[in-house]
Amino acid sequence: MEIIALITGFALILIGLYGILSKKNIIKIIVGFSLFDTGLHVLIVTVGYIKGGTAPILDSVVGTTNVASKIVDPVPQALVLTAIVIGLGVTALMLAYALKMYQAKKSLDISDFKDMKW
Amino acid sequence: MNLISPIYIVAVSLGIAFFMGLLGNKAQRSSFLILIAALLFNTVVSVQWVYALATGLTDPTQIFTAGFKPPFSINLLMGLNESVITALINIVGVLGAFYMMKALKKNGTGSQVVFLVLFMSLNVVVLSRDLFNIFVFLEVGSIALAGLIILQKGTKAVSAGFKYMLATGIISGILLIGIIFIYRFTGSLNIDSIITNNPMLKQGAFVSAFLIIIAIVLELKSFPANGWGLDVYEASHPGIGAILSAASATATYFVLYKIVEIAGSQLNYYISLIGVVSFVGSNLLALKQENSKRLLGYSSIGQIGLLMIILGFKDILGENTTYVAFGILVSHYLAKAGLFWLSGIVKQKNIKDWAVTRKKPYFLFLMGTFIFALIGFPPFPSFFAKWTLVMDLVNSGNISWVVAILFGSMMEAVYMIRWFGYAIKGENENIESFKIDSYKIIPVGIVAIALYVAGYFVAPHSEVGTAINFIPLYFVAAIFILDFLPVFIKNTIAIIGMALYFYFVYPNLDTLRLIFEAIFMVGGILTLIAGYAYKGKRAGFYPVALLMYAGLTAIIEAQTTLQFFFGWEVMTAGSYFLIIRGKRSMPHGLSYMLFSIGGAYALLTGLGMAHAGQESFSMEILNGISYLPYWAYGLLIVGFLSKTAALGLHIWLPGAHGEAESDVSPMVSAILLKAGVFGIVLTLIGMGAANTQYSELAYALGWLGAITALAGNLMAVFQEDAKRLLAYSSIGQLGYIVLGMAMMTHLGWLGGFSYVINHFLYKAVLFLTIGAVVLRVGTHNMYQMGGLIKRMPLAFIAVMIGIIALSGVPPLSGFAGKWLFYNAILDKGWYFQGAIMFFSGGIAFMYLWRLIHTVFLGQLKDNHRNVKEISIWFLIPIYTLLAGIMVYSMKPQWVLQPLGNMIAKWFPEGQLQWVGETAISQYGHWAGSLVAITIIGSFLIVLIILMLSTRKAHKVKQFDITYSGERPERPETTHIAYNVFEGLYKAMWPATIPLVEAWWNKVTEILHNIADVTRRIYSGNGQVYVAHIVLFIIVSYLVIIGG
Amino acid sequence: MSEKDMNDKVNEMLQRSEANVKKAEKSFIHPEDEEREVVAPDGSIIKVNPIYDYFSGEKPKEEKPCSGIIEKFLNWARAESIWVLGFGTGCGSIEIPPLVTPRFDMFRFGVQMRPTPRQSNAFIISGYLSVKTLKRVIRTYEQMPSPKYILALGSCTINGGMYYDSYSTINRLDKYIPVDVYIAGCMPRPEALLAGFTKLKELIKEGKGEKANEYARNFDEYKANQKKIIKDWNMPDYNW
Amino acid sequence: MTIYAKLGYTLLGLLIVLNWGFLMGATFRKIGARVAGRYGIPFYQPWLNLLKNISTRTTITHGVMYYIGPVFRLTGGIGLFLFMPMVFTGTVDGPWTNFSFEGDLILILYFQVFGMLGMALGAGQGGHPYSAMGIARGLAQHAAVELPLTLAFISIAIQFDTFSVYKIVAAQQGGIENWVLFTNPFAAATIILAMLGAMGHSPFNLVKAPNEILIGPATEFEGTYLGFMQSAGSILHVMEAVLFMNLVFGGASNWIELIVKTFLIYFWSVFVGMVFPRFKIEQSVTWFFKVPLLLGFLAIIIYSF
Repeated sequence: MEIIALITGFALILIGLYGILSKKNIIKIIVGFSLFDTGLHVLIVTVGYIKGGTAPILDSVVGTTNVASKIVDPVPQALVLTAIVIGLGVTALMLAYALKMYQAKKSLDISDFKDMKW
Repeated sequence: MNLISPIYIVAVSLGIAFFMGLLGNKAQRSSFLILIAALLFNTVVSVQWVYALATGLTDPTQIFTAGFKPPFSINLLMGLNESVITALINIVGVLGAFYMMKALKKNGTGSQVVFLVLFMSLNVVVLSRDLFNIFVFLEVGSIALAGLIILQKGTKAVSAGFKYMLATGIISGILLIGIIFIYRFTGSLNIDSIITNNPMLKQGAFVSAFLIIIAIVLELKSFPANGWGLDVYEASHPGIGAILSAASATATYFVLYKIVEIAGSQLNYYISLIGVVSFVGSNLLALKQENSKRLLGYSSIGQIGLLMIILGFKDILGENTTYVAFGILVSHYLAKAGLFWLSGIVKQKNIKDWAVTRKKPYFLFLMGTFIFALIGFPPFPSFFAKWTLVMDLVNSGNISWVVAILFGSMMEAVYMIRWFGYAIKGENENIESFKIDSYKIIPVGIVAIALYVAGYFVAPHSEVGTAINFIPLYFVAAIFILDFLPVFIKNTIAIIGMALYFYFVYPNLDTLRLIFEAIFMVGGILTLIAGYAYKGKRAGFYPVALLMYAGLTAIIEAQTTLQFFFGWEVMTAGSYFLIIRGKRSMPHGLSYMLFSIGGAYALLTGLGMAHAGQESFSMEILNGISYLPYWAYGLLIVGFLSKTAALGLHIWLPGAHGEAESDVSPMVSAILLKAGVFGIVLTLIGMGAANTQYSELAYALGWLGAITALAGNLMAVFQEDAKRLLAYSSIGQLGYIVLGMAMMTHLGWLGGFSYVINHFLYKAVLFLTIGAVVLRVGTHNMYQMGGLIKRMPLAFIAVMIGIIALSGVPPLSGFAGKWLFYNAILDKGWYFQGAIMFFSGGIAFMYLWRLIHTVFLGQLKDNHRNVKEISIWFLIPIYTLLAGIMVYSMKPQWVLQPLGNMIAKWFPEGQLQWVGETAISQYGHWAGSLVAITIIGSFLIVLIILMLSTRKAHKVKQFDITYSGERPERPETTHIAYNVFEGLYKAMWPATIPLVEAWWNKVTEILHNIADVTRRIYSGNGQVYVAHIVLFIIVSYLVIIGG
Repeated sequence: MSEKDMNDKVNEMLQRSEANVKKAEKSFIHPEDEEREVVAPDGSIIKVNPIYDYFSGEKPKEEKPCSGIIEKFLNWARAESIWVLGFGTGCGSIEIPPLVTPRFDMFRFGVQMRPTPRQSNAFIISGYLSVKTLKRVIRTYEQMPSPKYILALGSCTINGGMYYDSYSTINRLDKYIPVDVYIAGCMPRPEALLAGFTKLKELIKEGKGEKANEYARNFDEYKANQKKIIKDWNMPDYNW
Repeated sequence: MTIYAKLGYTLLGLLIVLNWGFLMGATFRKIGARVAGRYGIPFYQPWLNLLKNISTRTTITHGVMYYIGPVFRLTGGIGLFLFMPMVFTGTVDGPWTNFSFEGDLILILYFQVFGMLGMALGAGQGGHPYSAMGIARGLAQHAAVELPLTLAFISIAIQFDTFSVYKIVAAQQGGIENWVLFTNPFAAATIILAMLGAMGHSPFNLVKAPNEILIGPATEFEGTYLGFMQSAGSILHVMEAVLFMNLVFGGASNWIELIVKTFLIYFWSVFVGMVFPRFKIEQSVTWFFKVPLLLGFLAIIIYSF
């Protein structure tokens, strides 16, 4: 399971990167970025996973002794929440930009936005 | 002392941000005040911490959040570094908000909230010790910044913002991967615990550390994966540019400083490598840049590169790291903020259009301050930082790094000074002047003043900087403040000041230094007297002239190499401003500055080599350099030769001296060039004088001097511009001096020093006189003058005596130098050099005759019929100098005997013997006074005979000449003045091809072409920029695992 | 531009050119010699009169010879050192070059050619003299240092010769400048020229070579004659 | 020797040199005439010319520099004479060493220019275009001549380890085989070629081309000025010859020897001039940069090792 998740995470990252680098359409690029982000999140969760561990909630099942080996690491889970929030923010802002860009040039082709170079 | 905890920066900022969000657009006016208040609060918090930590009132403090200790919670650290950095960021926040008042108000409360959040996040990034926390706030910051970018209207800003989002998104993704894996491998997110628990990261952990660091490096917009950053600089509001460059980059740099430790020192070298690539690369590419904000972007990236180099070398720099890094950082922070803000005021995209700045002269002062701070001139902190950096790098043997850094600095100087030149001298007639909003100018003024204050406080912090004598600089500052006064008062103050200073200084100097100090100070006073001839305010002249003299005297008084270099750079800056005051001197000022800076860098490296292996910085270390002595002495000599305009490094001189103002030309020719000679003398003494082991170096120097003399004189012959002619002549004369000094014998030095004094005397006379004539007739071109002897007989007499002295015809003083030279040459065995010198002497007659004939003799032009004698204020110094020439001519022993005694200290062998008034060398003897008396006596006898036989000579007018039965029609067609030496030109034209100029032009062209081709990687396409980022990471990784 | 404007312009140009023609007829002044204005470096205007401003123009004075034996001695030196200005004014100048050939060799008589009037003391007016050349002759003659001598060659200088009725040549040279020796013939051969030199030397040695003083004495008369015939007088009254 | 005796000898020497210069000038003209198959001037013609010139009654002046230009020129000639040891009598303090103080070669070299520069200034104030052209040519040619000449002088100075003309002459005493002509043939050859330029006869007389630029610098000078310049020219011709005689041809131990040697030296340039037509200035400059310069280099190279 762990390895599949890891591979999935990396695959998503690479697919996302591929999308960002190869697609001309800005919306597709943003989708690529979302994939990239999602891959990251998968990765984070995978890293914190401990085989056979339960959710990191201290209840009667887990008990109070030897907790660390029974539950999955809670920190990455906390982190991933933050990361998702940030990713959401970034994506939203990007989409806002995409809207502005479309309004400016009536085009969503990223190669139309080369006013500044060199 | 009760300090406000830095956590309140976060808390208050967030609170106010929410509050403002709640307010919405209802209370526009008060919301801006609240923003300023919040930013001021942040500033107060960080500044009080700076004060408390710097004075030792408190220790660095950790602030724990959520009640746990790390690694279970996020902690903030407030140490001295953090407090200073946050203070810097918050100050720029306040000033920046103030500067952007209009934009922020217009865009409503939302933009103000985002602004506040940005600065809050930057503060946290600096303070936080938790990797993930840093990531979060970096993201918050970049989202905020992306929000602010869009404040500027237009497609450019939008597309730049999108590229920025895309790039930072990818970079933070990389950062996140690194963070999560480092957590996986070390089980912690706290920087301190990672460092203490895992001193050496290996394998997976190392890769994740690499990813983290490379992500931060990319955040710093490392070359070449930085197209997105450049776009933001170009497109966004100048205020945002300033924040990006000053605050954001500073914070991110500090993050790099914090986290680089997690990889131990494994990555230091590569960070330096990336830094140097960034520094050199972006400064090189900036050469072709014409958009001012983008140019500033390039420069910012370069400066951050330099800071990365420093970071990478922190093991070598040791305890100096903080000093050097802060020196560069503070200069960059203030100057770049100032320049970005200025660009928002001037509102010109193209750097050529910045000429409009000149319409409000105080803006030139501001711009000059920022630019000179950026390229590391004194008294700004970057100067001291660069000095220490180079000293330590050379000391540790990293010469190639020094070369790369100095090359990068050189490129930066090229475009910065060129830009400044456009501002001072470019065409501005068709450009509308700009409005000044007080809310915009105040922040700029504050950072400019802060630069000076910073420099003043940084100087004593280096161990040798304490000894720098600031008194002349205070005087310069005082004169600058008094600039509104009329010329007469300022001139008097300047002269009195210099005279007093000389009076107090001269008892402390040895003979060698006294000679040069006298040339600098007495010459300075005399040339300043000529300044009385000017009317009005002559704005800006006195501060820069005195700045040059302050530098010159600092060179003489220098006890340490730092003082020497400080003086050298002050002098360079002052003389640059003096030179560029001329009407058409923009390109010449630039080339002067570039050769000067190049020379100064050679000097810096040489001084660094001298310091290598030595504790002291005293000037004594020049004696017997042990570390790479050939290179060290060679570099020193090259550095000084750039100032004496030796062949190859001379192309700046003719234009710079020729186009300068009338009383500036003698300052920069007769006086300034001697600074280079002084340096060469010091170097040669350092090389061991009579017992030198470096005779090959001296031999090469001698040949260079001889060829310079020939080339300078030959070029002078074919000039049409009187002042250029004199300028080329100066090149030739300095060639003589260099040759004399290079001989390293008693007679050679005596001849050299004799020339030093002589050249000062007659070149000052000639430049002053010709300059004064130019003021009267309004042209430099000799063929447009003529026959002026009738209108200005006193000027004619001065020029005549000047040229007779210069040509070395007995009985005037020039012959002393010639006579000594030939004896020295025979003594030394440098026969061919001697023959070349004599030939150049013969050529000198040509241009000297040309000078006096085409200006003063021949036909008076119609429009000069009523010109007056040159100003009395020019005549006073001229005739004072002439008196000097006459005394020297009549009594050469008065000058040569003390000189000989002085030189005997280093060259005891082969002295001149003096029997009464006769000098006896091994090869001949010369009785200066007797020869003079004999010649003057027979001249008078012949004159009396002539007067007796032609008592009734009829005075005729200019066209009463035999003209083959015709009459001349116009003076212009009768005056032989243009292309006079056509025959000689036909014979010698191959020697006059300006090969050196062609070579430098080619070098410039190649560099610009490289820049032009390379910068095409910035294609403008956001995807390409992402690809750059990915490739950058891959290549860096390959380099690191491979190396 | 409308037709009317065009016509106005043409008329104006015609008028201007007519005025110019009239002006030229009246004074014979070359446009180059008209008064002009130049701007001084300080912006003020300077009026330039090309005919008088550039020249001293002072009248010559009689120069008294030294007394007695000294003057005789000097006259001997002058007679034995005749430097002839190399200025061929007319057809007879073709007779001068043979004088430097081995056949005639004037050098043995102390006669030699000099390229500049400043350094010559003898002037050969070689044959017919057009009015145009007369102006140059006068100028050159006046520029020679005194004492100076004139040899007039051929009949044209005596009475106009075959050009007696020409509109463009003068008839009698000594109406315009004083002549020391006339050498008759059309053209006189080089031998005659040598004879003329010998005669001149005799005159000088006798103290009769004082024509320069005569010129100064009767300066106004000579000048009036000169000005009567030279219409485009564009030089001062005396050329130093 | 008292100062008065010295002064007397010097004045006498100057008189001899002046007259010898005039006579040489006349002989030059005479030879030119004989080459052309003419009888030529009487040998006393130069004195007559001088007399005539200084007895002109009117004189003009273009200004102060014009006035003192010839003074410079004549002082240059006289000064050169004063600083040159003329006749070698075995002692520095001899009767014919003038005020030469052993005759420093560098002083002589640089003082040559004194008259030239003064004359150039005087002629310049004359305002005549041809004067300026003549001077420009003269200065260019002077520079070109001086380069090989200096190489040769330095070679001789190296040879005898002194710049003192007196010592150089002294070292050449004792027979013709001691002359620099034989002991330092390259230097001698350089001087013999370069002195053609220094003497200023054809082919190197473009400076005062009579019919092209009306004898160049002197165009505007008349009367007494011209007389002064003629005198100066005569003295300078002799002094140039004396300089070369002292340096290359063993000096002179009495006036007869001096006159014979200077005559021969002078007439070397005269005879060359009779045969060769005039060079343009660029031709003459390049001429000196060819063979004479090469010989000059050789003259130094042999002493450089």
